[in-house]
Amino acid sequence: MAELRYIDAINQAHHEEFARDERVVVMGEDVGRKGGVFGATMGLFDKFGEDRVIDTPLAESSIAGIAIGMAANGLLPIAEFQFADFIHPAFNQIVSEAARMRYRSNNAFGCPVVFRTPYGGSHGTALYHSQSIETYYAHVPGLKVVTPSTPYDAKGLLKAAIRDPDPVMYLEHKRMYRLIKGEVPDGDYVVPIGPAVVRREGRDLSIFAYGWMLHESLQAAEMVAKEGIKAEVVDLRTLAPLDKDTILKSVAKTNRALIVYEDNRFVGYGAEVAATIAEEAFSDLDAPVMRLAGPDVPGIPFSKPLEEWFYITKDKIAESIRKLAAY
Amino acid sequence: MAELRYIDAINQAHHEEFARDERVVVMGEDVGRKGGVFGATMGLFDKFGEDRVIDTPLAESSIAGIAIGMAANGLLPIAEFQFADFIHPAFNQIVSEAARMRYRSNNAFGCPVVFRTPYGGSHGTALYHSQSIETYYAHVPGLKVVTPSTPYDAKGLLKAAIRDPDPVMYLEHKRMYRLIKGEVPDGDYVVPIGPAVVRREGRDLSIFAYGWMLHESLQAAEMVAKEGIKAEVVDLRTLAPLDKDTILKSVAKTNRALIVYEDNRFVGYGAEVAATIAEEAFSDLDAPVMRLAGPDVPGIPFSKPLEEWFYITKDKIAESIRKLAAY
Amino acid sequence: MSAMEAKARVTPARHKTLGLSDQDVLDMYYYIALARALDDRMWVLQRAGKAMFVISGPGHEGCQIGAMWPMDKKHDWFVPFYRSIAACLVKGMTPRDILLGLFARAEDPSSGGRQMPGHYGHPGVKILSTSSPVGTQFPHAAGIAYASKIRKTGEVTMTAIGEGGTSQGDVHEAMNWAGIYKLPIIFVVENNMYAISVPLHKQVAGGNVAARAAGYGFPGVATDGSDVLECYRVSKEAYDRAKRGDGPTLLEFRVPRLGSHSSDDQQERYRSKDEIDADRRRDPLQTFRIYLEGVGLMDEGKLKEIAGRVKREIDEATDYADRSPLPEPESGVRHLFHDE
Amino acid sequence: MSAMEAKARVTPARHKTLGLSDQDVLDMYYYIALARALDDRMWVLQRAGKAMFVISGPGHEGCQIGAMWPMDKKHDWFVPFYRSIAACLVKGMTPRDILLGLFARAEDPSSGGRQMPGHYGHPGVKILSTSSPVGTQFPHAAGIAYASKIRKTGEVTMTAIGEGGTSQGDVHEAMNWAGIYKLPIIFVVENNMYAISVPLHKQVAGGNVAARAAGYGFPGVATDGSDVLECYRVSKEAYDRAKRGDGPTLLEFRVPRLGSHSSDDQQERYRSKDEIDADRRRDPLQTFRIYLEGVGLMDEGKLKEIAGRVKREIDEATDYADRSPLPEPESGVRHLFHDE
Ligand SMILES: Cc1ncc(C[n+]2csc(CCOP(=O)(O)OP(=O)(O)O)c2C)c(N)n1
Ligand SMILES: Cc1ncc(C[n+]2csc(CCOP(=O)(O)OP(=O)(O)O)c2C)c(N)n1
Ligand SMILES: [Mg+2]
Ligand SMILES: [Mg+2]
Repeated sequence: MAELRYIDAINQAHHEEFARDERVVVMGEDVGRKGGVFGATMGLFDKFGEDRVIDTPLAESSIAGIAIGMAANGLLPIAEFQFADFIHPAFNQIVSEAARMRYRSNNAFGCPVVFRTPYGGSHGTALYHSQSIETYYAHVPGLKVVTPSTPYDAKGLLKAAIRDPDPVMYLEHKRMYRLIKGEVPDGDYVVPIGPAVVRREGRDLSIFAYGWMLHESLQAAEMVAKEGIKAEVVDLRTLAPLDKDTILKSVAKTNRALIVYEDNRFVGYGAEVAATIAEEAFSDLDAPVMRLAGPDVPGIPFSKPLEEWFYITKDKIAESIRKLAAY
Repeated sequence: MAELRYIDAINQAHHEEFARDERVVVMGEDVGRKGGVFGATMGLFDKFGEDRVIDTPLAESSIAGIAIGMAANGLLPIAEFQFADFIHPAFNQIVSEAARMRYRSNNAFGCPVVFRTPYGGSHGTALYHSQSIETYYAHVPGLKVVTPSTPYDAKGLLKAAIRDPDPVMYLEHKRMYRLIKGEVPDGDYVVPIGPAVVRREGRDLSIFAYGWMLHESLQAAEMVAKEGIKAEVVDLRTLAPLDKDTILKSVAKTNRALIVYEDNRFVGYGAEVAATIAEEAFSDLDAPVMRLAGPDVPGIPFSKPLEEWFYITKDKIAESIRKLAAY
Repeated sequence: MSAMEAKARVTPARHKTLGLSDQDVLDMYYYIALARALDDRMWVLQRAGKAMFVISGPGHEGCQIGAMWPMDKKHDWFVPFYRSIAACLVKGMTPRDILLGLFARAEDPSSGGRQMPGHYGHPGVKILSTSSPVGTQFPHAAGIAYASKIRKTGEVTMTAIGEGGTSQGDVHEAMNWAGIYKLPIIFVVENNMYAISVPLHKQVAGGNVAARAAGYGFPGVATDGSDVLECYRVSKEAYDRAKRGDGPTLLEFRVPRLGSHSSDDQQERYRSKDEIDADRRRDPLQTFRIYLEGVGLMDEGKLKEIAGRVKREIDEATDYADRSPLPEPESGVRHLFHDE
Repeated sequence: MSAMEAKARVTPARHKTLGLSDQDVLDMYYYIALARALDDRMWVLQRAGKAMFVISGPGHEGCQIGAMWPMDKKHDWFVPFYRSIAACLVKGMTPRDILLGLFARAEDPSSGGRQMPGHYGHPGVKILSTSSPVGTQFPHAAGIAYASKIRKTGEVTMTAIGEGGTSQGDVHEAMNWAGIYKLPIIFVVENNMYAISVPLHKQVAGGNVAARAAGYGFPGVATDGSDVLECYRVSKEAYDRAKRGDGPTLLEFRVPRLGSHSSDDQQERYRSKDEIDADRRRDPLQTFRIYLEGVGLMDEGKLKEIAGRVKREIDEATDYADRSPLPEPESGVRHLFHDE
């Protein structure tokens, strides 16, 4: 057991899975000699060679499409997209091909590919290096979507994703890479795709969050605790399929729900969580389901004042908690 | 005033706008000599010439990308995608470029492009000629999304879209093309982007729908009317920006909401409508917000029994209405 | 190649020089005849209301059979497109498999009736499942070939597309990748001069798809697709090249389009009668028959015999597929993921 | 081109043969010096914590200035990429404009501080707004050129990208379109042998970007990007060709990469010292100075004078940008749509 940074946990999962199963390969821009622009694949090139650690041309659609072909022919590819903002050229390959291969072939062919990519805003990441893309992909039947929020989960969910016989989108909020540290067992373990987890118990209201928003939410919960508000904080972890049971159980206890996401609010992922609660926990609710999310502009602007205007911070979350608790 | 089919209303809007403003061009696969695979651009090639009625190569990303460039240099392009299922290669150009041009350039450049495409299931359209794509695009800030449900609106909204200084996604549910007929004024008129419309008054519950689902919902409302249930049916028409006022007003009256959409249910567009009602009309609600939507599989399968299994029909809607009314 | 040209190209030794036995060329003819008859049957069934939709490849059969002939039917991979009916037959699919798809039956090996007809796939003979979005198959094929290369399986991968499809970004990206890694792959472009109604000069800048290969550092060859033996010859070269580890080849076959794009299209609306007639004269079923007659391998009797055999097979397959059950409605939820 | 080669290529008449006056070449040198000094300044500001991020084009200036020189600064269009700093300066942006972007000020003409530095755009001088996703600019440029053609404006459009970016599907699709319509457009590829850390042989099959043009039926020319006059010559030819209505040209400039990819990268981690040093010897700032000295247009005094002028301009621009206000937080909601 060692305390690792989030990024190191991801790197470790790669190393262990590469050693465990020679079918595993990783491909993407700069994943080879450079070890990835964030270091996720550091050390793999020297250890496992360029056949398995593949610096690709700058062409995302083919990164996805070629991974699909590799998977059809016996490999277990991890396709890294350098920034989630640049996964869009691969949208067709992921939505029309990867996610449909099994269904359309009536189970004749599968598609065990992991699509990994750093998403979300950090300082100075601006319009095109900060996007949240989970909404687009969580909507795609045939695709699983995970968003680990701790180093422990980052390692365990990456292993689960690599071993999953179906395509998994693995989303890493880049702000966590170096800031979030935690205990990570050295050896092999898996965090199953699916279950959400209660990160903080409370009884006044439930916050549902994932990625960086989980950490802001935990801090906000801490802040309002001093004011006597006991917020429960649920880490969704897997966005698709959604763990409804954990959500509904929490709402049944607290009777109030706040969904926090950094992505643009309108038709954002949190709408599904809100709609699910509204539909299935109607009689449990003492207050309207509330969403706190990114403004509906095309991305996080670069200039500091604009960036701060955009961000969902612990302060803004605390503000929402107070409002919801007072309803 | 003439009774026109939905497809003819679209065709007429093209003809009138082409005559009105020589900056208008249309581009897409087979839009020229063939007049489009559904006939939306019929007659334009002969009348307005191949410079303005452009048969493009089979390459959707460039259809969108080149339209963006044309728009930057004084044209008003209508980019047709032959089927909505094939718009995905253009996802990056639409999301990262068209929808962001104005915001990212701080208003220096605009992007007056209309992205037109037939979506949704009809008989035998199968996995790849039947997709609903509105969820992906309604989530994109900077993009307007319209889904006209009547010939009148089809013409008026297409004109509004062409004249809009910003990018508009114009979605035509292909099942309406020949089946839905209605009165369409001969001359010029515009249906503004934005407002929803109540298509049928009722006081027991509100149905929110668009596209083909509007017509199934109207029929379902007719069915249950005989049983004494008075369903109000609201045609959303514009999906982004959403007309919250009309929605909330209706819920305030009926106290019950059913959202019907053909797209896959999970993280589908209807989730936003449900979440909005749950959040902003909480005290109006006498029953949980209810969603009826397509199953979460990658598309509508071809084989008849599977196709029928997928479809949201008036019968299924009537069933949901009864359940909601009885809550 | 017209009938007259076909006659001019009859030289007794031609197929032998290429290493093909008499039986080989007779078998090749059989497959062309089979594919064409199957194709005709599908249109008849569609017009009779027994099938909703047909998309097929009349005119493309010759090049497909020539291209597929060198491939190892069990070992090598094929990533088809919707016109690949003849190629899929040679690769190992049966008329039954194809008609089960046409009728959208539960037993359809391509998709269990989930996809439109023409979306071939068959795990048993290593034909990857086809989707509709044109161009996506090229990266898949490159990925399969990359896996073959690093897993050292010795497999060759062939993929096919129309000339219209080469406009897609995916096609460029896949060829670039294949060139970088010198993959054991053959890219087949069946150029029938139209993408639905869009003529070549509005789709392919320069008008010459094969010429694109040079830009990726591998050979590109343009061949008359109605000359079956020439199609075989260039394909065999490409195959050997791939086997030797010398990398990809791009094969452009210029083929006649003998029908409308699909059962939803009427080509008379955008093609002249003259042009359609000119295409008919390049029918590989005819040009190859002329060759076989010329070298004394085919006569009236033999033709009848093959036609009879083909008809029997297709009748049998039609009956079988027609009687085969449709999928259960509830099966619609299945196979979203592996364990369901 | 190294210093020695540069010396060898000094012939008194060279720029005159190309139709360039003495003043022209001196101005060209000024722009190279200006772009380089601006670039250096940005890195200094970044290291001093005054800027968050720098991406610039040291080594690329010579080809950019050669390429942009024939263009009409007011009338023609430019669709840049993040290394196009020198090209944007020639086209009409000022050091002030660029530093307002670096400091993300409200007055930044490219984006009002919304985008990262290096995302140029300027409606006043017809430079289209740049985004980050590599390759998307190629279709935009083709669309602009198509509009010019059918509106008969006589505009020429130039766009630029790195060699890595040519792997993108969009680049293929745009070149195909431009070839089909013989558009008045110049595609510039600045080949610095790396896409961040990925070397040419893992990005560009065949290793030769210019060779791709033949596949689209228009000329492609590879040029030593450190030979400014040669860059000008091929660009002038491309420009005249576009003006005449003869269609597109693909220009590949082989340039040194004198720095890391951006301020977030350390090239020493994947490039050898020898290679980096070899690139330094191909610096266009040096090779062009050698030319000017050789033809007697440049001496110590003149160099100092230019350096002084450049420094003054950049100091002034730095001061101005530094004092310029940041955007108001509430302005973040603005300009989502036209009327807001
Ligand atoms: C991405 C995508 N866009 C559009 C279509 C609709 N479509 C199907 S086939 C076709 C034309 C294909 O032409 P070509 O590649 O030349 O093949 P051909 O049909 O002529 O054999 C088009 C436009 C599609 N299936 N996929
Ligand atoms: C679509 C997309 N994918 C990835 C990136 C990240 N990225 C930015 S620049 C770059 C390398 C570009 O290399 P090249 O085109 O050769 O230009 P150079 O930087 O060498 O001038 C990459 C991978 C991006 N900006 N856009
Ligand atoms: Mg074709
Ligand atoms: Mg480069």
